[in-house]
Amino acid sequence: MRCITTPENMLSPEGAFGGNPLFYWIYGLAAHLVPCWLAYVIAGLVIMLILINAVLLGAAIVSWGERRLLGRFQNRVGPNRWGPFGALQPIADLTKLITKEDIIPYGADRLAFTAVPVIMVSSLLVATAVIPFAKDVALVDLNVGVLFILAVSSLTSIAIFTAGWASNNRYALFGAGRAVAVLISYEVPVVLSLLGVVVVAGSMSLGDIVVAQAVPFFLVQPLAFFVFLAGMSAELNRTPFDVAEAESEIIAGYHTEYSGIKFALIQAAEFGGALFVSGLIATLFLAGWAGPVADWLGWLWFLIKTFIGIFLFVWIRSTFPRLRLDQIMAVCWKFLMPLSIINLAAVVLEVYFLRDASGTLSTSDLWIMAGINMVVAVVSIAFFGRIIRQKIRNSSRTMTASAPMVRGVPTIEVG
Amino acid sequence: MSLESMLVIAAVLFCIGLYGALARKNFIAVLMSIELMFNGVNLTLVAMGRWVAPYAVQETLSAVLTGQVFAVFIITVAAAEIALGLGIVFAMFRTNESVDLTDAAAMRH
Amino acid sequence: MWFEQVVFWALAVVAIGGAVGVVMVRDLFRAALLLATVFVAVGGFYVMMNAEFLAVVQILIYVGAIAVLFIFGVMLTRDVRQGNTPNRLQIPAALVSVLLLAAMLFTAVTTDWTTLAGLGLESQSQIAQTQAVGIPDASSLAASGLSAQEVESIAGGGLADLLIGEFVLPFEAVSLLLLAAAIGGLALARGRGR
Amino acid sequence: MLTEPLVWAIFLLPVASFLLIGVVVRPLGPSMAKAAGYLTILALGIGFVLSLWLLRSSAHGVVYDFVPHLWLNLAPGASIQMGLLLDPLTNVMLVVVTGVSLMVQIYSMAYMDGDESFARYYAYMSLFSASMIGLVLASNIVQMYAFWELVGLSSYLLIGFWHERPSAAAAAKKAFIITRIGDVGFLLAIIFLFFRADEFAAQGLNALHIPDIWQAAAPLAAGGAGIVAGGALLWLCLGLFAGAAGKSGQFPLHTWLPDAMEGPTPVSALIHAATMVAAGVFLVGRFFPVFSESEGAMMVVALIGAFTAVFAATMGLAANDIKRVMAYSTVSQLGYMMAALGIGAYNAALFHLFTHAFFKALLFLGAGSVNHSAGTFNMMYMGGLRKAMPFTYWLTVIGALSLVGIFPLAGFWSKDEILLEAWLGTGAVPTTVSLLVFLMLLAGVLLTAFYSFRMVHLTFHGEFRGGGEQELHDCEEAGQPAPTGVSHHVHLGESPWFMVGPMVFLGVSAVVAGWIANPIGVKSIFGLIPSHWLTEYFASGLYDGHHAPPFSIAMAVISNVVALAGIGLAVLTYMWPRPFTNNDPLTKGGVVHTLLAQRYYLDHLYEGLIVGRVFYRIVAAITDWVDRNIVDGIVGLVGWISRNIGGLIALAQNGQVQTYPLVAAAGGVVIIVLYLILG
Repeated sequence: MRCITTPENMLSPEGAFGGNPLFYWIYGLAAHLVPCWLAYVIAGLVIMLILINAVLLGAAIVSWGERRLLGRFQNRVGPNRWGPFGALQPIADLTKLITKEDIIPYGADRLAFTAVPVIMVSSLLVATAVIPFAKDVALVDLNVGVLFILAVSSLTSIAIFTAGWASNNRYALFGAGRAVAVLISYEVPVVLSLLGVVVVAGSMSLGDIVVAQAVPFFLVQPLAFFVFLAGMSAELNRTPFDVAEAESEIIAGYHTEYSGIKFALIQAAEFGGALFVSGLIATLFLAGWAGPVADWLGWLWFLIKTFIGIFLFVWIRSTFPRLRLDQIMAVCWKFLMPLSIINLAAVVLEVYFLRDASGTLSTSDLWIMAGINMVVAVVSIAFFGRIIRQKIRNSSRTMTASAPMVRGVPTIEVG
Repeated sequence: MSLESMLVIAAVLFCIGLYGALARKNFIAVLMSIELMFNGVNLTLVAMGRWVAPYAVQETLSAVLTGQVFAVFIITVAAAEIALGLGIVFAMFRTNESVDLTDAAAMRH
Repeated sequence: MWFEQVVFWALAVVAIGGAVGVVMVRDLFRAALLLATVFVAVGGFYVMMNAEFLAVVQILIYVGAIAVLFIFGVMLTRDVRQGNTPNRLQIPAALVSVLLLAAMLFTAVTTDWTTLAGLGLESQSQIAQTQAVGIPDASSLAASGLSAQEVESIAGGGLADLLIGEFVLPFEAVSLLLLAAAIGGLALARGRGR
Repeated sequence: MLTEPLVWAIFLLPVASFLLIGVVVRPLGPSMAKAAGYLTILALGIGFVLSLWLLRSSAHGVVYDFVPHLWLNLAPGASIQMGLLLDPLTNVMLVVVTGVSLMVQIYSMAYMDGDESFARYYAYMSLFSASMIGLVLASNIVQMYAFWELVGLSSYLLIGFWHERPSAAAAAKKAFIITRIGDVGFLLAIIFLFFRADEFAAQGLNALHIPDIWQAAAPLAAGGAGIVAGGALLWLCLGLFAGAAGKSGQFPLHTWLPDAMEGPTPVSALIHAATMVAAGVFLVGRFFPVFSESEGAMMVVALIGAFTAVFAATMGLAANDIKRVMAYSTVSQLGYMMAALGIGAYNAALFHLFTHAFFKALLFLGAGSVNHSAGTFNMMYMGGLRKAMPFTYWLTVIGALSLVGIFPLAGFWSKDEILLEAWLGTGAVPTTVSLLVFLMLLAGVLLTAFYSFRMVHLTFHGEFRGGGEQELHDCEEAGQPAPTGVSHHVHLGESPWFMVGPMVFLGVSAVVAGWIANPIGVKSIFGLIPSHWLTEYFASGLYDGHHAPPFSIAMAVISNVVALAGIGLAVLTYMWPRPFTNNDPLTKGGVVHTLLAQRYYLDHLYEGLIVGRVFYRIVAAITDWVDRNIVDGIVGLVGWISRNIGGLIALAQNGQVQTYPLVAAAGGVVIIVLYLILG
């Protein structure tokens, strides 16, 4: 490996792609044929290509899986015409969307309008880069991984806003305003719940967090898991927090005016987002690639856990009715926010008292924390749940006229 | 990439921001320009921390992070500034029906 | 290094071009988007200077929060399409800015900086910066020629240690400032009598 | 054995209650006002217990010597410290201050009930108690002075408590200004000490530390430092005495005290009878080792004290306001104490201070109780209250007998001791002076007896003469404003237990307090109080302790006969054979009565002549001219200049916010360029 340089350059293999064996393998292979920098670029591109395809293909599978699952939940069949169990349905959808006319509405800001799908998909892809799919297999294992994910996913809010603004359409703008308000608000409890995870793991690197989960964190910090799940449902604009694209109210929200391939990309970003968040839940709370046997099977465990996450989301979506915007805000600030603060405080105190001299926690410590936090979670959810239930009831009594609470049909029909 | 080149970029950012802050009518544009100036300053701080030798002065390795610490503070202050600045923008818009800084001269002598 | 130079100049072009755009473009909404671009580019500079944490914070706060606030602000006020017009001070402002730029560039280029590289400390400090936000791998630190005590001080947390150690007073002051700004912003935006 | 924090707690608890009331209770509004009272009572109750404990352990021989806390080093030999000077004087004063204060606070719970500024009242009371305790505890003369002024301030606030009444506001101002005249002397004394600091430093002493000052005044022969002596010592003492005279209402600075009765009655009882006015006596007692080195100063103190004792008593004869009678009586009794200090009877003076605090507070509280039912303070409208309020009556009689000095009440023992020492002479002043003092004090006893029982008769005997209702009616007819404390609120009956309870406590004290000194000199009382206990205890704090003379039956007989004669005169005049109806028989005194009733025209002299003529006509005219022409001229010129410059500068303030940073940036460019060129 004559090309590997000293750590002085952070873009060098050791600096950024620390420990990704796949990268080294391609890099070493290419370095025999081309100059070092080119080998480096080639290796990176190949990895990226794999990743992008994995994510987009995953998004397609999710779109099919979700519709099938929803169908089962609602006692119907779901897509079943094209391919076995309708599994080729996404391809049909995509073909249809690509061949459709790509309309840009009159008076739209063409540049911004076009940029939106790109920003959305690329921010999703960039965020995916830090997720470890198996032991040491991530595109980058950043030491600020958690923060990185938050930062990159916060780009979505700008994209949504731009979509709403550039469409030159009232409904789109309303949808964008709602979506951004929800995004910004739910960012706070989500970050606070992630802080608890970071405190216990002692690192912001996703790889380290997985390693730290001798006991999966959904047991150690049930509150954080709960808040994260709820917060992420909201950030993905999924039921019960999907006012931003509630088609019974504002057509389809910020992507009302999008059609053709742009619409396809936005949908890809949404389903990819669900996939990504499920992967994140698997990594942060379900111990990621760590499994009962065989580290080299890590990718399998990871996949299983990811699909558990997706299943959870679909389950939630098919079970709960949609909330009104003010109720969503109330749930965020008056329910999830105190819960996440309680979780953080409890975790910090526990870590402070339980850690040993070198600042690490043993497995038994984690079990102790799990026990305490279970109790804390039950008590505080019961307490704040009571309060928020009263609030929502009281407010709906005064605002019944504009409260479409119940809804039977699935939200998204692709095509 | 070197200290000088980074300083040059920072200075250019700062001065573009300065021009914008001085020569734009729209309050929001002025605030944006001020953010550009902040970014120039932050770049300078980080670059100084990265290349110039506080380590030699303080003899502790963490001293190389001082520039970043200051940048963190500046980012925080910028966030606070924007929160207030936009508050003022809205207040001004409510009373003046415009956000033109040239019109906001009620405090002249 | 060649690759590094490419990235650097690309970022420089994006940053400066974006900055010029922010100031010059008439459409305020686009100006705000360009501002976000500049922020991202500056974040890229931070990455190149081994300040990953700061880069992430930059994206998180500037792009995720401040730019969004700006867009909100733009949308809630008038004249978005043609709003960004110059005032009467255009020429003196340009003059002063150019003079200041010249003076700063002159200073930056002619000063004889005492750099870490000149002191032979570059690699150590880089390790320190890179590892400052995570738990560093002690063996890799030791391999880069750092003393045990220095390894200890870095392993203690780097940036976090500084923030709530040496700089705890400004840290608290800034928290207070944020609180005050949040309340003040609320009070201002709520307006009178409501 | 108390620790230092516990001793500080005596002082800090009222401070805390003051702050709590001011910051927490008052903003909560009138519904929570009662809490203010309970807070103050709690703080003072704990303080009282701690003080008793302190006194007890000190009497059992524990010596408290805490190192003062340095606050400021002004110069070598002059450092301001915060310290505790716990000698017998302090310990006894602490018990008096906290005890009487506690009783008064409890009494006030009922007396001030329903006042809209209830919480403010207790805040002031806490402040006063804290500053009085601080004054008593102070080990440094500057520390003492600070609390001295704080006491003055809180007195001012409390006299003017009902500041919406012009007369109360005027009285508060008068009290503040007149005591301030005396305080100038005190301040000059401190400054004098400060300027002699280097001489103190040479001896390793601190010019502002009180025990060091004692040592500095003692001559070399007596083992002292001998730094101040002769004329300087005399002036130092006179300066201190001026401060004492101002606070204690000694002639000629006594005029504020009767006016101070505008404040609420409990305030009068606490501040203008038991504690603050005693601060002057305390000050002289505190510096007694200094005074005793200067015969001249002692003579001044003795003569002014004795003169005040008689002088104030004469004015008490003609006063009709019950509280004013008390006020003159207080001035008179303070004169006794001063005179006693002057002739060198240190322990007798402080003994009298101790007993006086109880019976005078009792009398004031009795006056308040009377006012509570009769609705007035004017004795001409009272009478016959004996049947309506038996407790108050008997307690007041006990207080009056104690004040007069009838065997075996508290006042008798202390007053008798003063008379005895004046008769015998202590060697501190020439015998002629002490004899003169004795005669004046004896005359004072007669007058005291007369006015005390005049007060008792007018208030409690005879027929009821209408109370506040009648007085308001009369005032209306005469077209005069009604005086303070008069109300339609007339309901003849005993006061609530919150008021009577503390009075009973004080009444018991007024009977038995004298026995604490065991003045007869029996071996011990109940095996607890040894012979001459209190006086010997006081003496133990001094370098050359003065010992009490043995009890003299002859002197006791003389003073009792004189006192009984005074009482008999009062009975003859007001009760028997003809009970008093409406006209005061004393008015037949003609010119003399007018002179007394007009308080020897001293107020007229002060206000009309000194203030009106000298200040208004001459001093004010000169300063007015200077102010108008020179000061105003300069100010006007400065204003003119800045206005015109400002006009020029204002042109730059065009309100365009961006021009300011533009100019600032241009300035920055100029600075950088200059730096690049020059540096």
